[in-house]
Amino acid sequence: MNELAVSLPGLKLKNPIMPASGCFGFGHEYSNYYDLSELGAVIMKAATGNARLGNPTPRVAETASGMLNAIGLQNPGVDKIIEYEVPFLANFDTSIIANIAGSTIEEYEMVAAAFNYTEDVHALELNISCPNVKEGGIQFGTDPVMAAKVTERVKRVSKLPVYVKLSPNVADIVEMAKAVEAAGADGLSMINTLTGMQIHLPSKRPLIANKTGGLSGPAIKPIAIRMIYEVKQNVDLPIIGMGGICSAEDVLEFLLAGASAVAVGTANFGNPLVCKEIIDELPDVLSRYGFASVQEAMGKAVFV
Amino acid sequence: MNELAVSLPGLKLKNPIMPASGCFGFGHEYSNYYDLSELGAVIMKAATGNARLGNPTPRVAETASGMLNAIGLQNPGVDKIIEYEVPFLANFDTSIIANIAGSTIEEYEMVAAAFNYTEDVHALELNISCPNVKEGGIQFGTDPVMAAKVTERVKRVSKLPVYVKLSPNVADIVEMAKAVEAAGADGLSMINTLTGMQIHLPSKRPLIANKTGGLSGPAIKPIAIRMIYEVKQNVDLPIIGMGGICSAEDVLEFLLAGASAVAVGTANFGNPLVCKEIIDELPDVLSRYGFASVQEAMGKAVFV
Amino acid sequence: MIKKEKLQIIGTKQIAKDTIEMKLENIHISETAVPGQFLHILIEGHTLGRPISIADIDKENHLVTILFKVIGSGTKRLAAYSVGQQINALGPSGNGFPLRQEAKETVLLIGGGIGVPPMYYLGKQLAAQNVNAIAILGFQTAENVFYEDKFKEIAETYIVTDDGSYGNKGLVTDLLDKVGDFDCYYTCGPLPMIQAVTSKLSGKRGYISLEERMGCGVGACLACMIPANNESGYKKICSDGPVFLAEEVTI
Amino acid sequence: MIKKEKLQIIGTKQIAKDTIEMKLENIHISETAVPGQFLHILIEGHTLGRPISIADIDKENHLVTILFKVIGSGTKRLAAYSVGQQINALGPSGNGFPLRQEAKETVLLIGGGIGVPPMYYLGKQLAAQNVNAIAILGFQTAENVFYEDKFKEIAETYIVTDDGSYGNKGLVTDLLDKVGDFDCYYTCGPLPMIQAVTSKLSGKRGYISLEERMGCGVGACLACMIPANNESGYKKICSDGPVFLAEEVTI
Ligand SMILES: Cc1cc2nc3c(=O)[nH]c(=O)nc-3n(C[C@H](O)[C@H](O)[C@H](O)COP(=O)(O)OP(=O)(O)OC[C@H]3O[C@@H](n4cnc5c(N)ncnc54)[C@H](O)[C@@H]3O)c2cc1C
Ligand SMILES: Cc1cc2nc3c(=O)[nH]c(=O)nc-3n(C[C@H](O)[C@H](O)[C@H](O)COP(=O)(O)OP(=O)(O)OC[C@H]3O[C@@H](n4cnc5c(N)ncnc54)[C@H](O)[C@@H]3O)c2cc1C
Ligand SMILES: Cc1cc2nc3c(=O)[nH]c(=O)nc-3n(C[C@H](O)[C@H](O)[C@H](O)COP(=O)(O)O)c2cc1C
Ligand SMILES: Cc1cc2nc3c(=O)[nH]c(=O)nc-3n(C[C@H](O)[C@H](O)[C@H](O)COP(=O)(O)O)c2cc1C
Ligand code: FES
Ligand code: FES
Repeated sequence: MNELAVSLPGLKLKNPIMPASGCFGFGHEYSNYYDLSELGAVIMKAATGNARLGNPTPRVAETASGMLNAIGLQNPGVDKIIEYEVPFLANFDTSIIANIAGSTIEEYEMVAAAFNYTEDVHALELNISCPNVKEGGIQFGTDPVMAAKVTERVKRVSKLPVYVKLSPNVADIVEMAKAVEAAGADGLSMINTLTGMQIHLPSKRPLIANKTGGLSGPAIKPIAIRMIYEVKQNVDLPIIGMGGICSAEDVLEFLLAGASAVAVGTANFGNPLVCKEIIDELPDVLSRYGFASVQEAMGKAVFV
Repeated sequence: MNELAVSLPGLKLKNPIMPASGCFGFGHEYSNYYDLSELGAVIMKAATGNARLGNPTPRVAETASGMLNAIGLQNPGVDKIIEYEVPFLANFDTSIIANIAGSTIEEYEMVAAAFNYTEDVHALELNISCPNVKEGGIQFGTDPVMAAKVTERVKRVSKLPVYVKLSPNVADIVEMAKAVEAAGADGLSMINTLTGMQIHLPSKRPLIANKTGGLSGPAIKPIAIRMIYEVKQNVDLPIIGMGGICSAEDVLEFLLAGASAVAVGTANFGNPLVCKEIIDELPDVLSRYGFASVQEAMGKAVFV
Repeated sequence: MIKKEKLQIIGTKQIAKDTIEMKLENIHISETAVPGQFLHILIEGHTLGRPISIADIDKENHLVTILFKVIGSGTKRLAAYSVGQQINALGPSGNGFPLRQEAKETVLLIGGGIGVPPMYYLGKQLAAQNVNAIAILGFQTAENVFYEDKFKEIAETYIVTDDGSYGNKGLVTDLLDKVGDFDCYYTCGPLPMIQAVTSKLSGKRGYISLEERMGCGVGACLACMIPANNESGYKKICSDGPVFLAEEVTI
Repeated sequence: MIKKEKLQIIGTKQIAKDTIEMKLENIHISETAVPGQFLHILIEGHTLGRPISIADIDKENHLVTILFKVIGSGTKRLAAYSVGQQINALGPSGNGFPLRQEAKETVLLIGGGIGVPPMYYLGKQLAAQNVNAIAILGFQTAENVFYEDKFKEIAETYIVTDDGSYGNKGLVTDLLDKVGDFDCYYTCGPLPMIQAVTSKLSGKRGYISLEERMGCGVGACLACMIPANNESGYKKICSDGPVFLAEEVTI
């Protein structure tokens, strides 16, 4: 077996590296830089029931070792994604994960169900960091009861394995993970962004037009590692880890903490070749620290 | 009036700059670099009922634009602090804020009450990021009911104004702020550190001996600004802002977001003169952005 | 095609207040870039790239010129690089100005502040096609003015400063009806200027170059949207632009 | 007294595998530093200072020499600085080795790896006091060895490598009872080495220099504690140390 290969529910990956949702579009642009068949998988930009135009601009701001974004789930809607985007990605020898979002449980169900009718999507990533319109804007991702509910309902309609993407904006990440595990999640994906704000001094306004945005990049890596560690000690689900990954060393740190695969987000912006470079360097880094394979490194941090 | 002066409950500050608790000891070391009378105030290292030895080493780790620390409340105990440390700081023309901590409400009460017997301490900063031993380790700082309880009990025994220092490791910071406001807090201090972890690849162990540590520094500034903004829209208490401040521009960003004064922590380590330099530069930065005084800049961000 | 390239710094000099001219050597960019395209410069220690227009190309010597104003931490760092060092950038990025003018037609180039640089390479190319060019260049004050002489070689050039400390006093729009007839205009500069120009010249064929804060710089992250009159309702400034026909986007 | 200082880089060269010797010019540090003290080097883009021992001082020319091994991002960045640039550091930091030896006494200097540098300045000072010095210097392998000739000028010098690729094969402790009598020892190196040395030499007067991850580097943050036999139960490596009497701390 390939030393980089990993198996997760529904996913046989040639390596554990995938671009994170929202940081890679649907792959067109980055396919100019390298062959997407090199990737373990691609996680697509969030899909919602109908097309969404997203937030006003500016939508991004740079922060110390990180960035804020408030794209606002702009996407052409699930039907167009299935019609135009999935077929493009299906040209490559890589797995496809659909990130799904919605403002109501019904919208999540509808989007999830739509992906039942394509053979080319291998798993769903359930983005629960969206405010629930019906419940007055409370986030699915910060309330364990609501998180469990949307997970269960999506599981019921989908034939694909469901990775629930956890929000780090909570006091107790283990409680959230346990709730979605009990609700039938096949895996976890963590972490999404932390809510942040930057004020532009000349205009005295939040730089991001939406006021707040999601903080990502190396700045949040220690929080991601801590949360994956905590969850891994308490929950049995496989974890797709993310948050600030820039290098093969970072990947190993996530594997040691308990991730089974990883996603690379913000780092693509500073280096469009980053995923490919990480894949190329990973074997060396594994062996430098005494591991023969990705499989062997998983969860191998010593916590006692 | 001095353009930098600010008034807060119990505190008449010549400027809004103070070193953050735990990042300045009791001032001895930094008094070699500049006259501590330049500072608006000094927030002392946490005081507990008895002397504590703190955590095993390593206690700090560097992260991207930040650091982790798990000092573990090492301090000589409240009585020694009052006997030896407060008199040293009282030599300077600056206000003194005592940071108080404990594992039980009774310990908090005891420490708070002890500061009633010195004239030289002007306010308490109530550090609620400590696990409550009696309630099985739940943090005072992540449960609004417990936060309110410790605030109320400390308020009852103390004759000093109490600034409650909020933990950012919560889903809803406004709920926490409202809880301690209702319990009688005179002000807020925010934010404390976010819990993080770093794994040391050669040893495969968490670099910090305590496993997790508190993340501070520029990496967390966007989270601090967002939380101060959210709290300021909903709660009337004055806020001492902190989290990643390195420059006079950063100070202005905190003032605009809603802070009335600020504390500088991690930045002291990269530059022991940072507090003094910020104080020197603040008048220029205020006027560059059109403000005649600190007072005028407070809460002036435009959020509509 | 856009690529990740290393560019060698051949020269760097301050040409106006806070304004740096940097000459970079790179084969791919110099051979393929067209006026209006930009470099997405990846600066060490910075999460996001910095978009900077291509101000001139010397194909023969494989030189790319950029002009930038030091306004924040990225441009400050960039200004501190010295000759011999290399910078990383994605480029050539975006779509440039259409150059299909008839010879003998007259075009108007309107540049404001740090929107002036792409107008220079554009003007040079148009001049090479024997197009007749008029340039109106606006700056805040005398100390910000740059490239006047270079523009004079390729176009009938008018300088405007906000405070009248150099050239005409006022805004670039004050001159629009004083420079004579033209068939088409090209403009780049601060948004309020572009808005004023397009509304004053509505009906004329015009190309505008827009700015927005960027994430990826390649069209993947959807940071740099501008509402547009197409089916999806938007265009991406980084990859559909930065140059647009004045009517196709809503500014 | 510890101050925040700028030091000008006068020379930098690789002297062994991943090991850089850097010569810095600074009046305050060169005039006041004693052996065993360190610089807390503040490197751009890094939150925390990097403690690096002072390996030599040339008072006349105001030169401070440091030797460091490139192991992570900070030392990598430091190695990339070039002659003419300045670095910021706090220093001289900590308390050095006591030099109150009688002339004609014999001292043993035991250095391991990147713990060797402070032994050099110490040995030079002791030699100047006519103290008789023996040095045992341990390295991983031949390619890591440095400063052998310089030590030979000031002390009877034994080199040990883990793999025997240079000098004696083994650990510095293997030589402790083979170098003859001495009155006192000084040691700096990896913790396991210091533990082995102090336990083998328990009873002898000895000074050890310790390492720990540091926050402030000045004694304020309590990051760098070592359990000690004093009233408070601990000492700070950055400000009470890094040099301690072997018995006063618990390692
Ligand atoms: C297509 C295009 C072409 C440009 N061409 C030039 C040019 O030729 N010369 C020149 O001086 N400037 C040009 N700009 C503006 C230039 O990108 C910004 O001045 C620069 O990014 C500021 O970076 P900074 O780190 O100094 O500022 P900061 O404010 O510290 O930057 C923080 C973040 O905001 C972004 N940002 C700040 N200002 C702008 C802006 N006006 N437009 C887009 N992003 C911004 C930065 O890229 C960075 O991500 C161009 C912008 C665009 C979009
Ligand atoms: C008093 C003292 C004197 C020293 N003298 C020398 C010397 O003369 N030459 C030399 O090469 N090294 C010396 N060291 C070790 C040196 O400080 C580290 O190798 C260096 O800090 C590594 O930095 P980095 O950024 O390359 O590594 P990274 O691992 O990236 O550093 C991350 C963080 O860990 C800290 N750190 C990592 N290793 C150590 C360590 N061994 N000790 C303390 N902190 C560490 C860094 O300072 C930084 O804060 C000394 C350490 C101490 C405490
Ligand atoms: C510009 C941008 C857009 C994003 N869009 C999405 C999205 O549509 N759905 C989602 O679940 N996460 C989204 N994310 C979060 C990332 O997938 C990832 O969880 C997060 O950025 C942390 O990883 P990183 O630090 O490597 O970027 C987005 C992040 C960025 C920076
Ligand atoms: C080494 C260290 C020790 C700290 N000790 C304390 C403490 O004793 N009590 C407390 O309330 N906060 C403590 N803090 C938190 C800081 O006071 C501050 O809230 C936090 O670091 C954010 O500010 P900064 O980013 O400017 O450091 C400590 C922080 C650091 C880095
Ligand atoms: S910057 Fe990412 S789409 Fe334009
Ligand atoms: S490093 Fe701060 S006390 Fe030693």
